[in-house]
Amino acid sequence: MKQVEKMTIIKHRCIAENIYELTLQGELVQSIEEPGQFVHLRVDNGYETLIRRPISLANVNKKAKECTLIYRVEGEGTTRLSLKCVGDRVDVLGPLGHGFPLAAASSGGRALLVGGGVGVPPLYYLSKALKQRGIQVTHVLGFASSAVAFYEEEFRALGPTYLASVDGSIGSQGFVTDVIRKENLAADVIYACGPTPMLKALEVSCPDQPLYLSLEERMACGIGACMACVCHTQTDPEGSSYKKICKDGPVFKAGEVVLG
Amino acid sequence: MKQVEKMTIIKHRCIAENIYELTLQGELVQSIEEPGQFVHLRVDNGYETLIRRPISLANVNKKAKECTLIYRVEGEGTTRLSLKCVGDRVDVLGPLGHGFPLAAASSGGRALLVGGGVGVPPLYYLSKALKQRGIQVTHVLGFASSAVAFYEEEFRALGPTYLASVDGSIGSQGFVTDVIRKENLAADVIYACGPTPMLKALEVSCPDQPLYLSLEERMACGIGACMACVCHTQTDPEGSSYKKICKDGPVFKAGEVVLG
Amino acid sequence: MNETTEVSLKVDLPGLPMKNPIMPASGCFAFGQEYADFYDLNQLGAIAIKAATREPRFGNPTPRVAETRAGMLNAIGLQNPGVDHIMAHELRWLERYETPILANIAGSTIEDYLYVAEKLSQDARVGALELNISCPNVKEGGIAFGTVPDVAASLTEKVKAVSEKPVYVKLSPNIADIVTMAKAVEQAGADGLSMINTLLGMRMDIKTMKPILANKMGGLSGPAIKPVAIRMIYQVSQAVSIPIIGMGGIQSVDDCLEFLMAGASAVAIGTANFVDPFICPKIIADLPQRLEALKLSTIEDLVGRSWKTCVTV
Amino acid sequence: MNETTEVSLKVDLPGLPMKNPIMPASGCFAFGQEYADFYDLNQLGAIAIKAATREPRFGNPTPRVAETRAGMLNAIGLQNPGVDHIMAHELRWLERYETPILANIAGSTIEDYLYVAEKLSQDARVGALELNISCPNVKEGGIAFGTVPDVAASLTEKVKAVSEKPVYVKLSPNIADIVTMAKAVEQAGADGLSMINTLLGMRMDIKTMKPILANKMGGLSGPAIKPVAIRMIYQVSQAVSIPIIGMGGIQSVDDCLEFLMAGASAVAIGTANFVDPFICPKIIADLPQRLEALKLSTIEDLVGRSWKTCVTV
Ligand SMILES: Cc1cc2nc3c(=O)[nH]c(=O)nc-3n(C[C@H](O)[C@H](O)[C@H](O)COP(=O)(O)OP(=O)(O)OC[C@H]3O[C@@H](n4cnc5c(N)ncnc54)[C@H](O)[C@@H]3O)c2cc1C
Ligand SMILES: Cc1cc2nc3c(=O)[nH]c(=O)nc-3n(C[C@H](O)[C@H](O)[C@H](O)COP(=O)(O)OP(=O)(O)OC[C@H]3O[C@@H](n4cnc5c(N)ncnc54)[C@H](O)[C@@H]3O)c2cc1C
Ligand SMILES: Cc1cc2nc3c(=O)[nH]c(=O)nc-3n(C[C@H](O)[C@H](O)[C@H](O)COP(=O)(O)O)c2cc1C
Ligand SMILES: Cc1cc2nc3c(=O)[nH]c(=O)nc-3n(C[C@H](O)[C@H](O)[C@H](O)COP(=O)(O)O)c2cc1C
Ligand code: FES
Ligand code: FES
Repeated sequence: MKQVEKMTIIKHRCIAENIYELTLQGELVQSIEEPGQFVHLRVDNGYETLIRRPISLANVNKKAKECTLIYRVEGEGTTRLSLKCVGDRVDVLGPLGHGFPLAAASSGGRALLVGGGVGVPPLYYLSKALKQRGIQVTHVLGFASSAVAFYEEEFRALGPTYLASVDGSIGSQGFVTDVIRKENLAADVIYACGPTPMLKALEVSCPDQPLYLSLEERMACGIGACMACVCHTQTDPEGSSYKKICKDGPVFKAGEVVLG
Repeated sequence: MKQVEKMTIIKHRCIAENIYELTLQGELVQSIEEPGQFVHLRVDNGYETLIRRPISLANVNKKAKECTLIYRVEGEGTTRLSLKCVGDRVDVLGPLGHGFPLAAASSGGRALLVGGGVGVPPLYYLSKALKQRGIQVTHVLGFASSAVAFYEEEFRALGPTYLASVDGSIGSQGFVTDVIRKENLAADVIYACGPTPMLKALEVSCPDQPLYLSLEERMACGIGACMACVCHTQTDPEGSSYKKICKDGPVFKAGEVVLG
Repeated sequence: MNETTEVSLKVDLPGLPMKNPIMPASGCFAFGQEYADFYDLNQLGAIAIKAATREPRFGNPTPRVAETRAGMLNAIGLQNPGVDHIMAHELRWLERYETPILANIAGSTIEDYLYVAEKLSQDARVGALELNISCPNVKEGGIAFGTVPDVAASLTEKVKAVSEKPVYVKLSPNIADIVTMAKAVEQAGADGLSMINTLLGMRMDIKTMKPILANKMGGLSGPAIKPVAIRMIYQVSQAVSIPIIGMGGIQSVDDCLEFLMAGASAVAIGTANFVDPFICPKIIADLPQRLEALKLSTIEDLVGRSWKTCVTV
Repeated sequence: MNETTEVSLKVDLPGLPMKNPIMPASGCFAFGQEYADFYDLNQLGAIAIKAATREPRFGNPTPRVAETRAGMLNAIGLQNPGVDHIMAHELRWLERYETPILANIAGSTIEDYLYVAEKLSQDARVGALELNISCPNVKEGGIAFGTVPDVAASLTEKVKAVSEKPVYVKLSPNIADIVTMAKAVEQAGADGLSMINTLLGMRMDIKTMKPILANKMGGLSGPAIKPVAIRMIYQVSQAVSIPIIGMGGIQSVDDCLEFLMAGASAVAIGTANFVDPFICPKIIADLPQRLEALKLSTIEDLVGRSWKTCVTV
């Protein structure tokens, strides 16, 4: 069940340039169903940042009632969030949306997880969940540069991990799709999260495997009421049928919706 | 010289129902010229309380670079201010305005200080300054009730102190003017700060002594630029001549301006 | 003063017998389903549902929302599944609640409006219609309905002729003289007014140097617009004798009180639902004690208090 | 990309050769004296002084200001010592600075405007006039000048005829169609536009149940109105060819950039002066590095970037 809770910050640290890892504790964690879901944060009680900010779940520890978010300082909301301290409370609405279907990979099967930038975080929680189900995970992570790369070791602990960076400062120079091609990475299912151009490139370059994409859009309500975050369906790309990223997504099967 | 400074909170406590005493430290204190001046506080850096709040100086310790404010929690700004902790910094513009003329009382003379509610605080700084100049101070302080009364002992330490309260729960029941009449309090000069009805009553009941009144008005700039806080002059009560409470006041000689 | 006052929150508006003066605003609550996950919708005084149009509409391209200081911009573009779908599904789903429904309708042509109004007014679940003549996010004609009093009046008259239910006209604040507009639609037979819709606004993305919204302009809502709403309601409530549903930036019970004092008979809450899904029931719960503090026993005692010179308490 | 760009902040507007695009807005800086206590006014691109009227005016009763979410209301009522006093004292005092002066003028009748415009335009210290046709706080006639394009155009034409200096017309946002208004005054000879003035708003005091302002209504300024200002400047700058001085809620260098991208050639800062007396020099100091970050070397490169399709950089 979705709920609103003032969760307590129990860890908060900078893990790369402008990238923060934030661990929250609260009852809401019990309701989290699957990797790929997100929470909607109210950064201030005031009016600086009136509407909430959506951030994916990067890790979940139900026993400890903890969840971890990894976010990039982007604008005012995330800047203000980054100033919060351990012990502070954050108003969280969640868990929201439908995540990655774990059942799309069967035990013993191979999953390829492809992430770009701040699309990488939800893949960590996903990878852990897949691994727990006996699925072999391979990661391809793209970053702008080594300065903003994070969680390399964490991913390596779960499975083979390839890095790519735009400037070549970490991993191979180029895009994640270059890595997949070069390394000839195959899998039974691909899960991806990252910038739209990356998702589009994947849709084109990996037409044969089941591919699940996590999308982003500017949101207001986060629960399906305001219609801020819709996208067209591929069966009716100009018509009136649509999906809400916050409620029907953020994860969709490739081919289901039109990528913005 | 007026300045803007982030002053540090070194003491902050509740001294009566909804009444707080706040001590700030900073260089700005050196510029304070006289009792009756005020500072203009920016409570948030954000947009909850966009404009500044004027609060009188209740005490000043130049050696320690400290000044004390006493304020009532009234609306949003003072509520938010009351939540600040020791060590927090507050954006202060000041010192502002013209205060009580100390020279209106000569050494050995007698001054009567009349305050009502949150008009009482500046009189404490005034009383200390007068006493230091060898002037005998008598205080008449009016409060709504004992619950919101403060600084009785502090004033008593400086001179005779009479209290009045609307409900009789502290001092004599009634208004400060009742006390002055009953006790037949006379002085060479009267200084007053409090609600406008109180100031008006004083103007009527004490026509013979020099009387100085500290006024209040809703302010924006606090420095004389926006024209929010003007009042008519008594010589031209309907005309275009005016005084700015923030810049020409807040203290005026009785008879100078029209009381709102 | 000390006897306990029996506070009643009831408000009786044309077509909307409300148990309290609080309703979610159109477009900020969809058709209720999402908020039903959080609380029992029977707590609400009424529900204003998302605008219905003749045909299903996808609306504008995304991004459709942007944040501003104490506000937000939206350019949803009246996305909705069309009146037939709404009647067949959304209104059917709402049958499980007793809360009166205010059905918001929009269109690009008079014919569209009439078609939707006639149909929706026949639905038993609908208590009254809310004529959205002011949506800033629709290109064709939308603006003229909202800014030219004669055009608005003529639309109102025609809708009244086909509607079986009371009709509220939702006014746009993007206008120089709101009073003339309000009087024109009252004259044309409107049973009530809703005000205000959003102010037309815009935001640039500093990085791309382009507007954030794909539609470029959008409607400004939230606390930022409250003073404009209060002013317009204050002006209009003194000039008309039909009730006003007030809205624009309400975030707290005190905001509601301001609207009622200004002259609104009930209020709608929009953007605040996105910030706090529980905002409507919270404000409803806060109302009785605030009324008591003001020594009032009914909502009506508060309506227009800022300008009514003598009030019988 | 990596060579150091020589950033120039210069902006050359009719009558106002500005060394940077920042000026304080009229009514928020009086005649400069108070802010001269904080910094050297020669740092400013220009100074818009408080509205001058024919006779001295006391203005409205107090309270004259009220705070709102991310904004404030004011109902000063054009208090000023009258044009003669302003020329004899305030403008004389300003002689010690080189900063160009934009002299804001207001009135209740056409004759008043012409009298003040003619006189002020002859003052050597005045670079240009700013015709305040939009003050919401003056009862007699003020509003018609600002909301009826023909009335505004005719006033502009007459002022142009008596003025020896360029004339900027300051537009009111309390209007349905800002573009028609802007084109009308351009046609009438305006050399530039200032926009926007305040939105008409109101606030209730929950305790007294009455309006906070003695004048009841007041002008809403501050960050709350920025999206409306940006939208109007975006619309108008594409429809006229005279320069626009943009204003409405600017609090930071990024806010300035938004205004320039929307189509303003320079900006004015109002309410923010009350929050931070140093805001103008702070923003001026912040501009060069922000321009560099956007890889632009002049202010002009930025003007209208949100809608200009091809720009030579
Ligand atoms: C489902 C989902 C999951 C996300 N997960 C993550 C994550 O795990 N880590 C992470 O760093 N970022 C994530 N994002 C992006 C993140 O929401 C934005 O970076 C963030 O909202 C920016 O807020 P801001 O206040 O810093 O920026 P501002 O520019 O001040 O934000 C203003 C408004 O724009 C919205 N906005 C701005 N940029 C974006 C964007 N890129 N996407 C969506 N809304 C935006 C904000 O939510 C806010 O409403 C996710 C977005 C979505 C939709
Ligand atoms: C020169 C001067 C000295 C003052 N000294 C003191 C003092 O020493 N102690 C004290 O408790 N109070 C003092 N006040 C009153 C104090 O400024 C207000 O109580 C305070 O600003 C209320 O702010 P708020 O945010 O709590 O209320 P809100 O209602 O949220 O304030 C909204 C706006 O109204 C203004 N405002 C509200 N009430 C008043 C008021 N009574 N007077 C002036 N502005 C008001 C605020 O400044 C703000 O701009 C003084 C006022 C003036 C003008
Ligand atoms: C996302 C969004 C969608 C809206 N859709 C509609 C709509 O369909 N019909 C309508 O009349 N008003 C619509 N509105 C306007 C609101 O009903 C309301 O008038 C306005 O937002 C002001 O109230 P608020 O500040 O509480 O949000 C919408 C507002 C928002 C924010
Ligand atoms: C207190 C105050 C007084 C003002 N006086 C005038 C004036 O005399 N003439 C004028 O044209 N505009 C006047 N304005 C409007 C401002 O110049 C400006 O257009 C408006 O406040 C929007 O800018 P801001 O949000 O930066 O304040 C005044 C605004 C305020 C807040
Ligand atoms: S964010 Fe409101 S519908 Fe998705
Ligand atoms: S507060 Fe601005 S002039 Fe006094």
